[in-house]
Amino acid sequence: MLRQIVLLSLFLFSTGLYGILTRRSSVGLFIAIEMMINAAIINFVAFNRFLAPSHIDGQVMGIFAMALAAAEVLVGMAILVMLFRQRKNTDIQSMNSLKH
Amino acid sequence: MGILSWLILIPFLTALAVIFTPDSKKIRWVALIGTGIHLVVTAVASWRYLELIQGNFDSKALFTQLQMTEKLPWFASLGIQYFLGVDGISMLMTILTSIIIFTGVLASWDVENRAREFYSLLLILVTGVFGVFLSFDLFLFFMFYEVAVLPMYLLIGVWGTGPKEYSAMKLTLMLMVGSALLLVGFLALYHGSGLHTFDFTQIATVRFPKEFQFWVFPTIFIGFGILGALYPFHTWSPDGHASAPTAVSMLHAGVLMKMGGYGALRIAVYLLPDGAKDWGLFFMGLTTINILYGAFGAIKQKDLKFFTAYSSVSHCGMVLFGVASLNMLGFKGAVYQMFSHGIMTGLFFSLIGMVYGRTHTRIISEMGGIAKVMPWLATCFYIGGFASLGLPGLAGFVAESHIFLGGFFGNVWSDITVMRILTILATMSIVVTAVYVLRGLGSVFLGPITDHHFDGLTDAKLTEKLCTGILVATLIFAGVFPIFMGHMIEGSLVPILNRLQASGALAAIGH
Amino acid sequence: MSFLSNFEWSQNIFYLLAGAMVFFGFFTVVTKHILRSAIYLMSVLFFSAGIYLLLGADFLAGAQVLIYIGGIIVLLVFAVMLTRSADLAEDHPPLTRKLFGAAGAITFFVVSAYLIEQSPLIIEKSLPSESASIASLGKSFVDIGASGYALPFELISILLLGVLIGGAVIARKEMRTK
Amino acid sequence: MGEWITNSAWLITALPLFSFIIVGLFLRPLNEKLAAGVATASIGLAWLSSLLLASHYFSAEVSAEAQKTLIPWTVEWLKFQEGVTVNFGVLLDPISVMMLVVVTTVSFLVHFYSLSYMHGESGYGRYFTYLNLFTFSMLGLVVAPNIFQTYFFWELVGVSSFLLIGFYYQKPSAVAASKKAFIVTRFADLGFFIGILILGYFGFKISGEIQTGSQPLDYAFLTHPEVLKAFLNLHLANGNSLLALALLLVFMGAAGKSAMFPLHIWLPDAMEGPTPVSALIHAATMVVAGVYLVARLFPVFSTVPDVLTVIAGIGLFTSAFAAIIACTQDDIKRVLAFSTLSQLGYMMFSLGLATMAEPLGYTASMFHLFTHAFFKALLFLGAGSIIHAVHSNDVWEMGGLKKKMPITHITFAMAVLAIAGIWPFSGFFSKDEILATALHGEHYVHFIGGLLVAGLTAFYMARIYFLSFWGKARTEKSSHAHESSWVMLAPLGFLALLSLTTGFIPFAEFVKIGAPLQQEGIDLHVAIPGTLMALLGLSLSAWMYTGTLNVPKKISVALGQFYVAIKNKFYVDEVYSFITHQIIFRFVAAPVAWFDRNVVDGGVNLTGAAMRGWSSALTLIQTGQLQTYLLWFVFGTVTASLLLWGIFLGMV
Repeated sequence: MLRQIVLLSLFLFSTGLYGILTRRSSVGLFIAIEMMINAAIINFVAFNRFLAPSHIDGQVMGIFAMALAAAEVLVGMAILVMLFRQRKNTDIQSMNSLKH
Repeated sequence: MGILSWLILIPFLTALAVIFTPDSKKIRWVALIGTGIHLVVTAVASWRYLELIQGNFDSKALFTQLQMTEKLPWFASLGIQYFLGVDGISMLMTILTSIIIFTGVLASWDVENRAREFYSLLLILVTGVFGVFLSFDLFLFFMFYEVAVLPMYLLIGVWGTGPKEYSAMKLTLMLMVGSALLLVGFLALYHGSGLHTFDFTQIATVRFPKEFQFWVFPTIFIGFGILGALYPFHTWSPDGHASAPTAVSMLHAGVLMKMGGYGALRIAVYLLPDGAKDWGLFFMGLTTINILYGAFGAIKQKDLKFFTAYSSVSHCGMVLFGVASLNMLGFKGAVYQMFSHGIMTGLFFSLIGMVYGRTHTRIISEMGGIAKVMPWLATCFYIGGFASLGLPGLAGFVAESHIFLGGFFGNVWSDITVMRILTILATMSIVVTAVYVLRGLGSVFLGPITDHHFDGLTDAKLTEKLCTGILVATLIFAGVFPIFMGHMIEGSLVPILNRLQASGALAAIGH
Repeated sequence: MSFLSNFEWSQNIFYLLAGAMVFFGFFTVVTKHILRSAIYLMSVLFFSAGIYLLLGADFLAGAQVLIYIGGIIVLLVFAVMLTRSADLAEDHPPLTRKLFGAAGAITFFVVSAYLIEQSPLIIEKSLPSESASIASLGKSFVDIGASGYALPFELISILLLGVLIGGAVIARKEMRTK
Repeated sequence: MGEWITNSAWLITALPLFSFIIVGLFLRPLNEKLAAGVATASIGLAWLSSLLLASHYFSAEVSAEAQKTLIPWTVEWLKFQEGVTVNFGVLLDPISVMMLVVVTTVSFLVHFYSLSYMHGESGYGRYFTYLNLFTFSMLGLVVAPNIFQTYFFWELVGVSSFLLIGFYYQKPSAVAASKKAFIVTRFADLGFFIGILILGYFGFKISGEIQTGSQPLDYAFLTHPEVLKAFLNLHLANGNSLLALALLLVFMGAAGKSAMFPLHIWLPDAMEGPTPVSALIHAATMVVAGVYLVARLFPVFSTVPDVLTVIAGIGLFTSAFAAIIACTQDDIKRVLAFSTLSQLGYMMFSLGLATMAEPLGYTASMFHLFTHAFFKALLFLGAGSIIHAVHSNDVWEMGGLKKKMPITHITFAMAVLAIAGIWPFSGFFSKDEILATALHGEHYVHFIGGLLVAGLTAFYMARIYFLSFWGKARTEKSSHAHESSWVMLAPLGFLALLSLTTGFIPFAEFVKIGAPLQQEGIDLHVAIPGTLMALLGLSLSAWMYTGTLNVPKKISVALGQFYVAIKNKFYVDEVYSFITHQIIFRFVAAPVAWFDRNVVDGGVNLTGAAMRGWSSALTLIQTGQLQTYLLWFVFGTVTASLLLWGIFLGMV
């Protein structure tokens, strides 16, 4: 059972990764990031449950991860709004002014 | 504070004094007084040195006897110490440098823009050079070596002429490559010796294994060779000297290139005798190309400074030729040549600066017949020219006869016929030198005046007469009375030779 | 809370949830419409809350539903609306980027899966019976002892405060004083 | 008293040096007249002291058998190495004392003569400084006890001749001539220097075995019998003896300085210098330095006979070659220069024919050197006074000077008779002895050649005599010619007197080497043909050049192309300048300069450019696309995890 859960979270993580690498719109990017973080939390909970059932560290980490994810999306959205106001579009590929 | 530390400190203090003198007109006087004091202190030091050794030396010595040494721990944990000492060779080189910087200050009497920085940089550069000649700790040696090389970039880049940025960059980068090689060599010595110290005299007691010496020797020799204009690495010299201001190219060609020869002799051959035996013939061949190549290259040069730069490539080739011939005559010849070429090039570049100051051109074909207008400069130029082609009675002849005799006498370790052939090839340079010296000087000074607004030109001023006068007097004194220099350097060359011959004995002493 | 935890039929519930998650997960990244992708993400999160319940981390499941679905997805939807990227509905990345992205993701998946197979950590073990209680989870947040998480708890709250203020400052209208 | 004279012999050499320094540095800027006076006085003093020394040295007190060589004074100049030390000093032996007398006499007379000849020239003081420097270096060369000191002063003589030839440095031709002279002699000195290297090294090797108490480069050592034996059994890789090679190289140096055939091109051009300079340097002193060096090393040369034959061959060829060219030259000084070349050839081949067994050639050559110095100096100074009067060197612009310049005429005539070898004059005796050496040694080729050259000499000397003094004044300038001042005429008179009397000096008693000479006095078998040939030359020239001058024109037309070739000195100069300019400068110097600028320098610039190229290539990776960075990041993590896993597996 643990193996299947870990494989599942790995699958989620990889699809999130695919999402980051291909999405053009920044919101899509955030969606993919959320998915990857969620995969990580699944792992936390699963390992906590199977390897150290009496402890709660896994779940605590899960909660903190969720909090961080929220913070991250918030900041992301703020930047996104600023960018959108200045660039009028949210396409990541057009934002390459930091090139050589 | 021994006298040697003063020798290094005086130029540095003069640099500081120059920076803090309020009136810019006084700067050159402060510099002159500073270098003047230095000249006096050097004379005292060399007098005391000659008294200390009284011309007698232990002919079986395996280690250089240092006089007036000063030793203070610096980074004790790494085995680095502030270790100054002097023997015949470094004393002679210090005298040379002191003369050149004094005349250099005189030669750059009318440097106007930013004279303050110019003089202070020049004096810092010379502090580095004195440090190199007097330090007997590899790390200290390397530090002063860098101090001597780095100001060169600014001096050429800011006060130079022609493509100054390009040549400043090229010169400094190539010398950096040289010092990189040196650093590798010094660290190899530091670790190879296992004594965990940079102290030169300690490392000298170690007998490095043959394979170790086989690769460390060329690294150090080429590292110094790059500064001493060894054949393939000499290309910075024409550009660098052509764009450098007078005093800088005087100092550079006169003194810095001698650090190459000095280091090769002092560190490469002295510490790694077996390496010297293996590579001796190879470098002798390279330097023969150096000599002839520089001489032939100089014939066709159009610009006076390139002309002198190529001639100093040829003469510095002779220095390394002497070092590579690995016998007493070769070593003595190399040290003589270092001294005589230093003075000679100093004279040449100062004169070119003065001529340029008047005719505002350095192209040989554009000038002609100006001896009529500036007889003093013409005579000094000709004396310098004759010294460079090795006329007896001037310093060049003594050095060249030593080197060629040394090349001909050969040494036990390399094939004698090849050495003889190389020596004969090198001797041909005296004819080629005569050709390019007379052609170059003839077309500049003799013949009818080609350009009529040369008529109004003036001859040498007092400062210029003093500068060229001192250099010419030294050339003649060194040429007519070589005995004094002989006594000075005889004792310090014997150990280098004994170490080469005594391949067995040293093993007994070594750890 | 043990009714969900008896072993044999919880196995197939797990497969059900996992299947749904895989299905929706795949579609979140593939679909061209950003809004739909947000909705799919919501469902993936919802099913992962189910898995937490399966694993007995019921507080976490609640928190998940509350924070993630309630907070972040709503925020994302607002962002989509605000930035009118809806008209950018057709988010179809260039083919090369897709291929490279797929290649990257697949290699990552394959290598990690292979490593997981090899790793000695995941020993085949059935779902253990007892599990920690929510009380111990709550106590741990205030316990200043060695195993307690009081300090991180305080830190996380300061962080969230900072982020809130920061986000507001960044997204404010241009300052009129310029 | 005698002891004091020989011990203070170094004074003769030192006097010109002191006066050079004093005049050069201090007096010249002050007052040129005074400077010239002091310079001439010091040489006069040196002349008197050398006469005193000679009279004492050759007097009866010094033991009669071969005058022993004395080294009254030496100082250690430079210790090259343990066994090799060079001492500068003074060596007195018959030929060096003779040379001292010759050099100082001619030098003093030339100084005296120049007081008036150079009057009014710009650089008057500079001229006398250079003359003093020359005299000092020539004396240093003459008294050198070792070959290194000879080389030392050899170069100094070369440089002072460079300075004096190029005295009129405004004239491009003078500058080119001085440059040419210095470079050609310098090239010859290269051979000399390599010869010294060989002698030095093997001498050092031999001095290890044989203790002779003198340094390897000293003449005493080189001419020591055992040392010579040791040298003889040293052989080169290809079999022939090492000593031969060394001596050939040393002869190359001598040939360069004495302008023997291949290296003679600089002497005719050296006439660009002022005439007194030509008289001193290019007639009497410098050019005979080569002969003197061969004489000095004669014992060593005599052990290697084939080198001597080479010398004899070159000597004869040069004298014939120069004599032929001299007949066609128009510039009076060039004629005299070629005649010097020819007479030097005489001395060389007479030395070449001599051997230790019958050393007549050695004495004859030195005797000819002695007499030639005086009458050739007289010829040059005479020519100088003509040029001073006529202001042109060209013989065809002179004519009819017999009445206008009586004293110059008489002295010039006496010199012409002397060089032609007519009885009472010194030329007859010395040339006679040389021809006698050739005859006794059964060297018939050299004897016939010598006779022919004697005839030719008489012919061309008479030619310039008749063209300049007889007939009518051909140009306006020569019609206004007037006699020079007494300051110029006194030396002419004195030299004329010398050319008359020096023939009667019993030279054989003073200067001899090896076995004692058999016969005494004039050998009629040689005297009669010699005088006949001289008279033939004189009369032929008289017939051609006194009457209407159409006879020489007809001959020159008849000879046609051959005549033109002779006039242009057989184009040897052109060959040399072709070799240097076209071949060496174009195919060696220019490519080297180009090679250095482009290839070696290019290499350095290339490394610089390559560095810049790579760095710009690297910047292409920064595309600015976020996703590409992420992609690199993913691949990075994957490979890193594989690596770590590999290591982990490896450890487990």
